[in-house]
Amino acid sequence: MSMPRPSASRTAAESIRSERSFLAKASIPILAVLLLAALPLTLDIFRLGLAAKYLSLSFCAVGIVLIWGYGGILSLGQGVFFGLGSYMMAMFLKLESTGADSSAQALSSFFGSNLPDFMVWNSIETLPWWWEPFNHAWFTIPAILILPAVLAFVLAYANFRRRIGDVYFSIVTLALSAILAIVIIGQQGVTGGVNGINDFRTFLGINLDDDKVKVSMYYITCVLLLGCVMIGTFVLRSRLGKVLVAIRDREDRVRFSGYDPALFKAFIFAIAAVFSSIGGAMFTLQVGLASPSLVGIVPSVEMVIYAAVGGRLSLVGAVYGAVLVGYAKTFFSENFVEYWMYFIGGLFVVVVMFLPDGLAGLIDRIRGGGKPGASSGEPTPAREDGASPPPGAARLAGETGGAE
Amino acid sequence: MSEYILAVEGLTVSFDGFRAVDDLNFYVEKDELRCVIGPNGAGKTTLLDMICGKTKPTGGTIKFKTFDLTGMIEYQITRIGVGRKFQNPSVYEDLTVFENLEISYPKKRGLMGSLFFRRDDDLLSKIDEVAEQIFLHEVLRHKAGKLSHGQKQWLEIGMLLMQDPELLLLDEPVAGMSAKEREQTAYLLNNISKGRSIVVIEHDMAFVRMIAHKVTVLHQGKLLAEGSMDQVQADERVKDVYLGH
Amino acid sequence: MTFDMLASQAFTGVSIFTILMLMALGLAIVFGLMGVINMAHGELMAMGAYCSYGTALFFHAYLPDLMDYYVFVGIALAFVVTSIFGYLLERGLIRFLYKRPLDTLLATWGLSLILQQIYRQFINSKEVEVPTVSWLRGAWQATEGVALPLSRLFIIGLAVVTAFAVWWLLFRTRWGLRIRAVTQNRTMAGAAGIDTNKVDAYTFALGCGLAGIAGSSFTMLASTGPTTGQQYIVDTFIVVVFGGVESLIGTIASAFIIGQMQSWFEFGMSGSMARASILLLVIVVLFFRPNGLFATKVRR
Amino acid sequence: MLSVKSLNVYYGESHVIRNVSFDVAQGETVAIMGRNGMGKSTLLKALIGILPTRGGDIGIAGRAVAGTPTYARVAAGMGFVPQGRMIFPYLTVEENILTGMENVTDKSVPSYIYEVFPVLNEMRGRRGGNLSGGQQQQLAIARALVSNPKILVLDEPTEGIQPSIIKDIARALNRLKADRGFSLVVSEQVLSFAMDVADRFLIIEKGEFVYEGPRASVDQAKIHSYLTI
Amino acid sequence: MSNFNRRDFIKTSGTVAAGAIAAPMLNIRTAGAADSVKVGILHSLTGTIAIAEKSVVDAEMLAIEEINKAGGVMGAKIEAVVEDGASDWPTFAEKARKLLEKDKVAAVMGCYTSASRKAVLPVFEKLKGLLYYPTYYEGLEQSPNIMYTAQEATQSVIAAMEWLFKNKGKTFYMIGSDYIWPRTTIKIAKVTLARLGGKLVGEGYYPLGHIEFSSEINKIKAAKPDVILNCVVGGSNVAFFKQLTAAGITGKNQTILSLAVSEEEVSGIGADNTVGTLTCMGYFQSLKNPENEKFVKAFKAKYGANRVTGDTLSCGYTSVYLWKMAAEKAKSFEVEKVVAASANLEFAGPEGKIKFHGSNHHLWKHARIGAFRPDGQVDMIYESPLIEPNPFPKL
Repeated sequence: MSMPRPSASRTAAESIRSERSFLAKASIPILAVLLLAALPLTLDIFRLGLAAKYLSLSFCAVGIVLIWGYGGILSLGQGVFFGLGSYMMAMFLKLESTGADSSAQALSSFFGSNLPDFMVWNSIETLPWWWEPFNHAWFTIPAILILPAVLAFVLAYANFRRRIGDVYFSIVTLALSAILAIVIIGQQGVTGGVNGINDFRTFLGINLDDDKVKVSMYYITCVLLLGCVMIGTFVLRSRLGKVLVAIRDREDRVRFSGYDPALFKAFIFAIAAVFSSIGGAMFTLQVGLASPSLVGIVPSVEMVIYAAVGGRLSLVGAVYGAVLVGYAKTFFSENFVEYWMYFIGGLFVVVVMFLPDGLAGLIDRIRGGGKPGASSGEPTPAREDGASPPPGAARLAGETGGAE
Repeated sequence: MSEYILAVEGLTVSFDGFRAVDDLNFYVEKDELRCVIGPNGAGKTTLLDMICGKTKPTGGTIKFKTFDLTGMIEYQITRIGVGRKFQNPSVYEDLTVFENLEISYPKKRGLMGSLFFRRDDDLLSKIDEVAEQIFLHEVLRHKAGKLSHGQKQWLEIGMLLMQDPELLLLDEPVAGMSAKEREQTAYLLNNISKGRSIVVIEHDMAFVRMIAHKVTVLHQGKLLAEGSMDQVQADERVKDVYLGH
Repeated sequence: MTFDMLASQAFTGVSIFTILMLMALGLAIVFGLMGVINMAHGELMAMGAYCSYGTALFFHAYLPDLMDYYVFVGIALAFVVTSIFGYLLERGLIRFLYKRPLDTLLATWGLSLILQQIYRQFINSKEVEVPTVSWLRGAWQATEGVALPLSRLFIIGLAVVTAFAVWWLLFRTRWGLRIRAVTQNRTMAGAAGIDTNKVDAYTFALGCGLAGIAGSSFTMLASTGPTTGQQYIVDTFIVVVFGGVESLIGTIASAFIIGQMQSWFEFGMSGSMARASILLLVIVVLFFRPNGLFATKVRR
Repeated sequence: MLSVKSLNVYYGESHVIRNVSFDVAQGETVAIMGRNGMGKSTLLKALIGILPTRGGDIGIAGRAVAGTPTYARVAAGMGFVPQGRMIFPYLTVEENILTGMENVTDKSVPSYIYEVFPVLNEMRGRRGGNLSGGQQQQLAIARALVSNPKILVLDEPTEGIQPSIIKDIARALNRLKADRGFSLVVSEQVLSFAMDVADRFLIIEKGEFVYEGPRASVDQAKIHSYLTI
Repeated sequence: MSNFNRRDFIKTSGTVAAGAIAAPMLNIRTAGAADSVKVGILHSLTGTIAIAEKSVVDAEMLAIEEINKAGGVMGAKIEAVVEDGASDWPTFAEKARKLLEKDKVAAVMGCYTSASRKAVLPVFEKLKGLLYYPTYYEGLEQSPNIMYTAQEATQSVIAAMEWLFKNKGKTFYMIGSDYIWPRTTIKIAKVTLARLGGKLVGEGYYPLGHIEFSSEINKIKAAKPDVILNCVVGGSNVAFFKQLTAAGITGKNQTILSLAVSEEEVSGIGADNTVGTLTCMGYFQSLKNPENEKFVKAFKAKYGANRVTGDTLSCGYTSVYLWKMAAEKAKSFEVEKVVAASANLEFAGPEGKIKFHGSNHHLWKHARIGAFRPDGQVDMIYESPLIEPNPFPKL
């Protein structure tokens, strides 16, 4: 064998040098400048409030990039985790404001009760035991981070361990969001039902209606969001991120490299769940309510669309996607009340048909054939159809099913 | 000879009533390079599938060293030292050759381990060593998807070598290779078989002759013949079903 | 529970079964065979319902004597209109997405929003009345205590006929053979001489047409409005997935099981909790049978 | 019957078939020999239209078919038996054969098929996926034959099939060719099989033809050198 | 106070960002001219609830058009700003904030579901807006910034229960959609039933949009109630009535009283399926009084002869007039003054003479029970005297 023998470790070491472009490296700082400086300076408090709302939803989109773009799992149940975060925060806020002086609480005081108003009119006489811990911030805040993660991990690990198919998992998550919405609406005595939980004014004694607080909340949201994007970037750049891409493309092979793919998929699913939950909590703090209309199927699908618009391989793109779709909704519905649904529906079709990699892919294309996903700083681009094969794929691929 | 590293006994699997592997006994010794041949449908690939945990047998036992593999799942089997190469080279096409090898490094394969994994000199020198063995040192930075068919085959073997398995299962490793590549592969296999056992499925009899210590012929899920290449080639039953007259 | 109750409840189960089956047959073809996650399936059902509505208006105005028979024309028209729409949809949109099945979900979701707004703007923002023909009103008094609604009997009959027709088409005709060949291996089907583009378009159109039939017949039991489709879409997917997406028989069996569950659960608990329990059970069953209840075992 | 001019095929950026031209006459059998990865399959897939071509012409019985979909080429008179058989596993043997009868007026499988391949007659109600490799190969050939092709293209018909059955297949092909008069293009690695059926040999190496010769004067040693170690 | 803060902030940040990019989000509509006054219309024009809400917008726009034709409010023409709540509660909150902060509307006519009202309530209270809420609802609320112009639960259900008990029978089966209005209404109905000494033989709740009622109908058949009290809302009513009719339960052989079915819903359900069933509302299109005849005529003239009116439409229409009268009485568009002027305000509208309560922001109303005719209209059977609103009933 006439193989040249280069000095050891030179080639190996060389081959790991980063080759990310400027845009890839700068995408997070650019986002940070936009969120932390540009928007607050140019928007009035009302529009800033809207931006905060969209940014809360973009937490879910960032999570979806992780699980869908890189993990190959399409979840139609992110609303569940968004809802968990949102409701846990709302429970805490509601308990804090119960007894306070507001027109909704007038009801409770009318009945001489110190329970949240919706419990009163549902004849609930004592606070349910699982509400009790939400009297405390030290329980609520960790719970927002941990509970959805545990639930997501257990659900996903159980299912992936059983090798449930990708499309089936999507439908399982879809069913899950339907269940949670139905249960919340059906158990209104303890959940607030279809009204959701609303009318709270303070968080740890801070008046949430105060405009300065609103601006601070906006900044907190931005910082948390940037934190999530950076955590996501860290995960994707780690060995775990590469294993994830490997799983997406060749799950079988990964098993024979000694990894447990179910564990990795469940982990990334749990991370996405935590992101969604944080988004839900920030949403409740800023919009002032928790609503079953953000738990069900429609919002869950929309969250996927945010990620698709931004580019399913780009964490940063997901933020832009969520803000863009949210803003487009507001803009079109304010200006074209009768026709805005056409714009939104059309937007989804156009993105799927002409921008399969979303905005991030568009930017890459403009820059001239850079690798997809590069704008987000992820090290590993993926094939164009980061999606799972169709249900009949095994057969479509020409497996004969015959003799070996 | 020494003890068996792999002992397959009474192994049976059936699909919809069709017995793909039928009451098979199959033993591999330490440091042995065994070739398995047989016509299509003889159950060769299915046998490897069952050893590495991809297919669950309907009956029988598979013992690797002291472990019973029948109750274990793929990644556990891999972790105790069984490596498997598939018929169609299966590498991660979106990752570079370097990353393909890196992923196969048998340390830090847990969640947190892989999340906070840092490359160290051990890893780099191991990758260098393997890359050189599999003739891919020059293309470490290339995307695996851009490699030629033969190079992908080597890369997959390299990924297994990263794991330092005690038992290597190779399914048609030289399919699609040129004569020179086959020679190189034979050299490679002879090289790496020192200190580990290898089971190779192959149709190319010339190649088999170059590497095999011992040859097993399967037919219709059953063991038809076993022995040295010459013994097997002389066997009338083997001629009947496989080699032709 | 008395015998009458038992009989009524059993009939309810059968009725729900056939409704779910009608809903799911079209999707079983579009999603199960072709792999297209068509979120606009519900809106196609609404389209079928609106066809019935239009037919009723037409008969009311021009053929009042034949009003009693408009229902057949309505169903036929629903099939024709929705399948033509499906054909155009496949040619214009879906065929570019066969390699990206999850993207079909997003695109068809957008389409469903557009269709809803079209119904709202050009037909009526409110629910419209689709009259039940006189001979389907009321119930057949099977025994003294058991009355079987005629409209439900009609839908049971329609479902059986439709299911049989689908079976016959798929397994007893040349077209069915083409469809099965293309869905098993599109490339090879082309190499065998089958015009795969045409088969794809016709298969999709067939699935959409079945949605139209379902939507049209459900006007007898439920509302027809811009958001009618949303009421159906989840159940429809659940039925197909629960049965195992590749199996038509699975879809039918799954409709039967879910129909029975719904009927008995609703009898025993509140409608909301019954629905949640059914969905939960489906998740649990999928855990134990990850590819659906009736997934065909493929030798790997 | 088949004329190919300056055909080029790319996989993404890599140029795998380089400016290939050849013709097949009426009733002639051409064997395209070469190792795996040299472009045999790619060439044949490009002929039937499974892979797109860049530049070049393909003519089937005088009709230019470059750029047309697969099924149009079948209609123009090309029958295709792919590598690995690719029968429809969930269709019965009979249904598998019927899928090939798109362009003929007959509604049932012609009787000569079952005469040539009696095993298919025995198995006509079984699912294709339950057949053995050799049986599947016969089925795939039958499926291509029923379209009454003017030119039949076989991609590695002997791959993974035991030698005894390879002989049977060669016999069947020769008989069918004599009876029905089609031309034949076979890609092969097994020289003995090619010698049994081919009138002319083409050897492909890295996407280009490097050798051509009729059976009568063929240099077996040379072919062998291209094929094996 | 908070207003000051906001302006303060905008001023500061505006200075810093002087000459900054003209962000498209700054979509400020120019303030209305001095001779006009802005009124917000906030209903769902899309989504599931649009089915019910869109025609309320029509009625409100009709009132605005009439007022403008007659010279406006204190000489100012009403300029309507229509926003779509999209059947989504957070969107309602967003749009309410937009109407108040951006458009600076003097009042908002809006919301249909309780959930949407609950979502906008904190916004209205915080920004000191004024909402006219035109839908019958469950009560249990009284905000200084909301005027409730339809019946609260006690004004219909208690009267209905008493009348049913007296005239139709003692055993009741209650069914409703599964959310707050039906749940609260049925709760009040049950308490009333207990007080009267009647018997509840069954109750059931189904998710909004549910379309399969055959199990429930089997249960009803088994329970053989004298009266079915129907609190199902929206599209489910179509399914419920069609399936009842198919099962042979009709207005002819069974007393069915609906609390959420007006003439409007009947046009979707089909008059065939409702004929003979009862409804309890504050308003029917068939009411005989000059104001109503004028209203119905104008509505049909503007929107088409085949359109029908109904309780919520009438309340939406009335709301605009109630606001106009209060503003004129207060000689101001300021919210606090308008609210103060509303107390005890009387108005003769399509539903006859009504009157604001002195303090609780609700209206004195009639409860009217009628039976559906084959043409979908209602024959009134019973009309209560004006009932005092009691949003917080002692039960």
